Amino acid sequence: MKNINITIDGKEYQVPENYTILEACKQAGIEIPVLCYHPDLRPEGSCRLCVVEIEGMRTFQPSCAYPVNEGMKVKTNTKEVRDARKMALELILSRHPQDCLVCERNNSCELQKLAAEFNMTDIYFSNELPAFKTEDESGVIVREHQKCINCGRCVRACQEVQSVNALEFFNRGYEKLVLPTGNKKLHETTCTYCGQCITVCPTGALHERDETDMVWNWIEDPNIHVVVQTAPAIRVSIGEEMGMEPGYLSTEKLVGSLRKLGFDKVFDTDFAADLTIIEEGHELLHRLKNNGTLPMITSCSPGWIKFMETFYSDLIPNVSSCKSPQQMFGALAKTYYVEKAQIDASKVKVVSIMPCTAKKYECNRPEMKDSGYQDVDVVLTTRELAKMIKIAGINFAEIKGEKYDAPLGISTGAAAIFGASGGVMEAALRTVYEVVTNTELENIDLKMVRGMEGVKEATVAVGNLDVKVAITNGLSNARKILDKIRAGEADYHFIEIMCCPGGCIGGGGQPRPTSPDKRKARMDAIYCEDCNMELRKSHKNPAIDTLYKEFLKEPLGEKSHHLLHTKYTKRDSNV
Amino acid sequence: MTCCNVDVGKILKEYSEEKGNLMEILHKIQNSSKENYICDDCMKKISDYTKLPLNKLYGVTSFYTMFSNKKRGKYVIRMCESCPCHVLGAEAVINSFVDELGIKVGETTKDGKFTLEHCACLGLCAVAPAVMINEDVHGNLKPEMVKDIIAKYE
Amino acid sequence: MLNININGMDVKVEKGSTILEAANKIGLKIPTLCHIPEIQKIGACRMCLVDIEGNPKLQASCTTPVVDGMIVKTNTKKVRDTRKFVLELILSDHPTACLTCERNTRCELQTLAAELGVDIVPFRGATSSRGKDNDTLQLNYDGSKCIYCKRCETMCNEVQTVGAIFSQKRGFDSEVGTPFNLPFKDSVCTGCGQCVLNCPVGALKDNENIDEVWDAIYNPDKITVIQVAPSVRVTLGEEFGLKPGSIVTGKIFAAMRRMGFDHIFDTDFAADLTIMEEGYEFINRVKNGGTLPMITSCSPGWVNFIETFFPDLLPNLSTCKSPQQMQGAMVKTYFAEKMKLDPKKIVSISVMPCTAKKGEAKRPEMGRDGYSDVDIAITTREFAKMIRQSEIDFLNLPDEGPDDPIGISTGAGLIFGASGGVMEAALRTALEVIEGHEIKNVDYVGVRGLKLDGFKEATVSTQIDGNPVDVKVAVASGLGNARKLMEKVQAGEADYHFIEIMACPGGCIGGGGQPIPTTTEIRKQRIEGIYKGDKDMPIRKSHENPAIQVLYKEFLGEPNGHKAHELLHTHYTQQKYYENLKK
Amino acid sequence: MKFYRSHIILGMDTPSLLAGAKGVRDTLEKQLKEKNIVNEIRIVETGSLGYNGVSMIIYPEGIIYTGIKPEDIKELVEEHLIKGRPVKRLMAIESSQKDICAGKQEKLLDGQVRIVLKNAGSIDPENIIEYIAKDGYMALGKVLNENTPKEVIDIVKNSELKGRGGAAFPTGKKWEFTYNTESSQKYVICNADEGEPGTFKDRLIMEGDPHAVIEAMAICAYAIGANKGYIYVRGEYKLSIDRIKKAIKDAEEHNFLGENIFDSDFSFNIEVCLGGGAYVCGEETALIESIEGKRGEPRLKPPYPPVCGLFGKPTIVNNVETLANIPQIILNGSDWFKKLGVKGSAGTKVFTILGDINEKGLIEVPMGISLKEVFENIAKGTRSGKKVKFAHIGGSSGNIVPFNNFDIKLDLNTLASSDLTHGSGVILFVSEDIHINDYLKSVAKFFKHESCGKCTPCREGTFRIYQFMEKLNKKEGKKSDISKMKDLCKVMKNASFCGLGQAAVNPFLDAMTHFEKEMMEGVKEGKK
Repeated sequence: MKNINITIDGKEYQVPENYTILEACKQAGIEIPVLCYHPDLRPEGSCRLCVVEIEGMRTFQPSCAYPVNEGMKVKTNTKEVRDARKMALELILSRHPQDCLVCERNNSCELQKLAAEFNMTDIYFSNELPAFKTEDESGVIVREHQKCINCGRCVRACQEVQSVNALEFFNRGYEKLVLPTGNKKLHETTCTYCGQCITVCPTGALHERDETDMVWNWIEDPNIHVVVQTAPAIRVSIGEEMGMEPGYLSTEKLVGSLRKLGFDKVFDTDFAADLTIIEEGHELLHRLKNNGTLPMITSCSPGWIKFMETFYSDLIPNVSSCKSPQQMFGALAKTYYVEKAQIDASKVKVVSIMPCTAKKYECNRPEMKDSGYQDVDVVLTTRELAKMIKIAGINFAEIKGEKYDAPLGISTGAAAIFGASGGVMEAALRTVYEVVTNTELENIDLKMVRGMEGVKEATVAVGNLDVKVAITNGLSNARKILDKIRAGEADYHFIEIMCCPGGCIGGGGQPRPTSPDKRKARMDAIYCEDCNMELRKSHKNPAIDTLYKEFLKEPLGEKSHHLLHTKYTKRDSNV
Repeated sequence: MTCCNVDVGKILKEYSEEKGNLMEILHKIQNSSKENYICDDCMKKISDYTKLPLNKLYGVTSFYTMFSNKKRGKYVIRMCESCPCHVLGAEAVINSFVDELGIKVGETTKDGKFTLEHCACLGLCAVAPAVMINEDVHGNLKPEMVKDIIAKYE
Repeated sequence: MLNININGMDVKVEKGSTILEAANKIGLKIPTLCHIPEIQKIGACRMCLVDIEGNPKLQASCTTPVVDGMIVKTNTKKVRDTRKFVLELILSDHPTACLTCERNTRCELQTLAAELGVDIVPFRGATSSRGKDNDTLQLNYDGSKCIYCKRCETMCNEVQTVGAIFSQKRGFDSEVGTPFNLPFKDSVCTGCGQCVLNCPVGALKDNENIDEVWDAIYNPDKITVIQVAPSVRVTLGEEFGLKPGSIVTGKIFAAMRRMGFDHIFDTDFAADLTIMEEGYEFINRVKNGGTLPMITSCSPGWVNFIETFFPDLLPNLSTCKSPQQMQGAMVKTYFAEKMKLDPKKIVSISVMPCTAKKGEAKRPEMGRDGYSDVDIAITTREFAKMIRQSEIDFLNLPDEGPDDPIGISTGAGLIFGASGGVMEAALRTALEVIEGHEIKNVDYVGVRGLKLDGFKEATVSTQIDGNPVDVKVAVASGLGNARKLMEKVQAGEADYHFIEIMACPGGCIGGGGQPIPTTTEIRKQRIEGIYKGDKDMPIRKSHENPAIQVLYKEFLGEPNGHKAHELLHTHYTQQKYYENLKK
Repeated sequence: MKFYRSHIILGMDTPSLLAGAKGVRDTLEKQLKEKNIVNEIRIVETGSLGYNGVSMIIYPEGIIYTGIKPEDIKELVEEHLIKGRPVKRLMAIESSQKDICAGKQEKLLDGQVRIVLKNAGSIDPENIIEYIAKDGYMALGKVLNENTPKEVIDIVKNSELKGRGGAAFPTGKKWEFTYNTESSQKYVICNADEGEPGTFKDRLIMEGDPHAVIEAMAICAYAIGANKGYIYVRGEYKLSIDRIKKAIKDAEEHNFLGENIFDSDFSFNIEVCLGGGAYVCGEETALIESIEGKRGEPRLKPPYPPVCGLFGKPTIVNNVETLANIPQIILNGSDWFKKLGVKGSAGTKVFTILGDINEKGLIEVPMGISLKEVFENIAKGTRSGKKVKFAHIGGSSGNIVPFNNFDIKLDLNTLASSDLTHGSGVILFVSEDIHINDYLKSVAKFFKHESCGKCTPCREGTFRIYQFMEKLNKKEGKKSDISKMKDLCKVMKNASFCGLGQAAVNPFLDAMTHFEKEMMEGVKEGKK
């Protein structure tokens, strides 16, 4: 990349020619304020908080979108520029509720932070609030529309990153607002509950439904046995909520905190992830041997499942019938575990800590009751768990590490990597290879399926067969592969699809704000966790062995089918 | 493919799937509707035909003032209130329409005949103040003329 | 040692500890509002309630001492619900306009509301009608934001013994205020700002001058000259997430340059100048039988205090202006002359750890020919705000230096920021001047350190004109300690030669304009930072500062000379408080 | 070809139709039939003649009649057409009678020079043959046979023609950008989304001379290498849409559009695209979004449309009036064009003059005429007889010029040096009886209604300005409101996303300069 010369506030800098002014300023140590800009999204330049003066231009330009060019002279801190930014913020604040202290985003709100940075001490304009009723009918995503500031990040995330098209701007001028399609409620649209809109929302306008109160009550109730499971991606992200560096691996602190909160048993979704590999791996082998529908597509990501049911229901036969690890865990907790621990299943509540908002939807799907009860009772996001830890006054940074309970807490490195895009694929290949060839896989790190790219392809030799695989993350990337399948242009055997950018580490329930750098750090931590594990292949997990011996008998067996597999429903894409 | 008495399928077929036709399709379908609007079912059909996601379609119809997703009267009275009309007494004319029809701007009469709307300049400034009733234009208006104009519409 | 059990964990703590201290020891955070570690334990706000087995009522952990065998639970539903309920009650009488509050994102109440997950305020209705006072030089007060934690009251009365504010009225109408509801400026308030430093919310705040500074920067007809006080360089980093005591001198100058100040200087230079003037004044008094003990005059809160409460001791006070004012005077005379600038066009700005400096700059005697030495004094917190407003990525700034010629300084100037520093710097110079030869050891450890209760004393042996003399010195910080020391002087029980007094506990590093929170622990870390900085300086004695030498040669002539007296010395007047009332 | 003794040019534009032009035409036809002179007299229906009421010109005398009612027709036919005696009482302007009778039409419209409106009002816009008879499509034939695209661009560049939509960007330069961009597909768009309150010049051009626009688009397409054009017309302009569509059909039939035009390699097609009622779509990128079937919100620039426009391809967007100049420039040469007007502002400018004046309508004058001349010589003073207070030039987003500044010359340089713009060419004269606050409220309401809502300053700012004006109108304002409004206006001008927000504040800034005292009347006593 060629460098060009640019003058910022009278000082000269050399920056790559493909930089925006914002990036150039960042390099020069000037943190220009942004609101509608988000590193994951196409710049829009509409909030005008990042405007700068460019010599020779009549009006100010948005630095987030304006490319640098040779000899450009930029001023970021003139009176006019500062006045313009402050006025823009004042105008936004004048249409924003003044109830920070009771807002979900209090102390994590970008608008609040900007108001402090701008030293906003007075809002001249009258406070004009539209009368909106908070919408939480979906049971997953809550829209507090009066807090929306029209930055449009959610719209871009929904349309461009996820291609779900459940949100759009309506009306125009000062009446402009973001609404779900056709002014319906979110659950009446194509929304997949992926929560990407939440992760990019700068204010409290979009957030998940807070279900911590219910969990506190269960914990308090001596008659209820509360079991908690934590998804693979939580341990690499929860630290961010507690003020640690992104990618801080906090598995043991997490377990310690959960015990302090008062959960009766602290288990690990990783256990169920290993189980998923056994079931899904055998399903793939079965399809390969018996001319089943190929390519087979993974089914761990509930946002992806709803997306598929809505837009690609013709591909239902391609999707693995395996439940997601969370649901496998729930079904086993209320059957296998209660049997072993001799507890009344009706008194057990299963709480999941998930990086995901769609999991809240998944656990409430009517078919997820194979244990005779609702398999998973409630799902909390990473952020909700962080809230609980803060309320409990637990000093996360200093808490002593602890280990998961047995047996549903024993897992392998193959399960740990479920949290990153490509992880399910890698875990499955580790097992399938050894089951098929009966020889040990020497190089266990299948690096060709790792990484942040939206679409990855690889061919892996398993015995005589060259297994062709594809991995996508982010639903608009999934579309690319799915359209290829529809057109008959794809000859993959196995496809992993994750709903969120980067996989679960970029999930809709993860700490905010998120960015590609943060997701990268979380992903690195995931593979570090894998490396540190003694066992790194699902079929070597002794607890899984015992499970099959004591309870399930065999992969894809009758009991497995009853408890661990599911079916899908076609949904209307034009609701 | 009829919907609210509009043969949507027929109208859609007049247009190639080529991009750039949406605005005219919307005009055509709305104009064919007796209630001067595009219903939700029509929206879905347009979405299917144009391959434009429904959310974006609603975004479009809510952006342009000429389109409506809510039922309107048989006649939509669009009253200009821009400066050239304003300085020559548009406000009195608008009030006269409001009084005569007994509805507020933005509302439809109970018999479903008239809808009153404000609008920006109609380009009829030479005969200001002016209104448009569906596709007819009326200019050089005075408040006392309103009654007769309304009477012309069945 | 006592054994107690908190949330199922056994803890050993010393006798006399509170439950709060015991819980902190095992990494449990219990929310507090009215608590000031080591200073105020009144159990008034009820945020820190805990469940003690066998006790039907929840107890305030900040006041309840540990009893052997006690079993405590800090995280039951009852505890959580009660705390949340209490917080909701506090919030019900607190304005909701966070976004335009001075303390937005740095407010303890806001943080608590977030951490406790408050989502509704069930009680809305009457709000108390407390007043406002925006009419002061130094502090502003907005009673509507007061949550009646009384931290300011304790600081003003018990720590500083100023007694400007106290609880008034009762019940729902309770408020903390001045007697007769006087404005601060008519009360005995010294402007020390310790109340601001301890306010958890935005009720007490600086009288902000940020906009005046921006206006000066943007006005093409004005020349802006800025100086930064010694202690700011070890505290400013805290506003940007660094550990207390981190030295950010170079980044401060870099930030100033990016913000658009025309000339960037260092108050440390003037601190060296102060030592020259004060040192010679001291030698004169000792040699010529002047009033002793001589008392330092750098701290404007202290000057206000002595003018108010000990007017009879004013002859003991050094006539030297504070470094801020000396710097201002040099900027508008020496520097203006050198650069051929019109002093009336210069806007002299200072970044101070201190709220009282705002008042000092506005004293009528601090200037000449219709202009002031210093036009605007802003606090460390205000300066941090300005950096944030400028969107400067402070932590990644390169290190830069101040401008010539009045930016060069020594370690002696730097240690002015900590209690005992002026004394040590003065000794470094005075003793060498007296003895006429270099003294190798420059570390006078005896006057260093944080002493919250009482004062530090030291004796240094030297020879004056061949006669051995034991120079007795005392150092006090915090006005309560100063009062004790002054009472001793008044009673004739003190035979000190030289006394250093700083208005704020720990000296300027604990000043009223410093980052919030400022606790004992944080003060200690800042002091460490100061002495580390001193140690790393190439020159550590004021009289060796080459710029000072040039200054005397080119401009001032000699220490305590005619020009110096005119520009660098001042006089004091008794302040009669509550005078307006008598009318 | 049939020979007619007389031609009656009858204005049939929208206002004329409103005034009863249809009835006049029907009566006229009846009368002609009755008098049995149908074969001698030809009625030509045309666009606006630039007068109020039903108007007609009878050739060869060139006498203009206005305010005609059906009951006048009998007299007209008998007196003028049969006896050859003009009916004085119906003639357009009495003072100019002599000139009219002498047949010097140009003199009638004082100081006017018609390029853009050359044919408007003198040909039947629905008959392509008449356009051809007036040298129509000659320019297109000329460039296709004689000039390379680069030469065409040079001609336009040398003419110094600047965009007439408001921004006044040199047209030739714009074309060159697109010409220089490599692409297999390029577009020409005619911006006929005329939304500026008070402006209807584009409508009259389209209604009166649609082929001129089509011909110009074809020339532009040839020059830049495009093969597809769009005319984006306001949805409200029913007659324009019909006429343009008819004209396109006729042009296709005559092979002025379609494949291998004039037997050359050049092919070009035009489609009409309808607006939906959004002023912001006059902004070129918003217009492009709208054609693409999206919300009409402006796009980020760069990239600019000449490089990346409609469907991501290089695109030229030109205003109707700009385009209508092109064929004449090609035929008469750039020097001829440059000589009209003054230095830096070549050619003529179409103004719509409106408000409390005697002569409303459309005028085309060379650049450089003064506002005073327009007011006194063309508009002929106020109709109400009251003193004129100010002129609002350039539409709602234009500038307010108080009466004592009427000496200002209406050319791009002078205006620009006074920080003014003639925008879309409206001049609205407002008399003393309108209170400035009342007027500004109406302006504010317009922008509040038309802001697209994309960027903060415009979305929220237009709303707040309206709020301020509403308060001032109710005399409930505060003194500080006006200074806050001034700050707000400056920020909107500096930091808005597109021209709408940047220009919307012009009238308010001007009013605060020239009429601050009057605005202060809206301040409630005692309010700071």
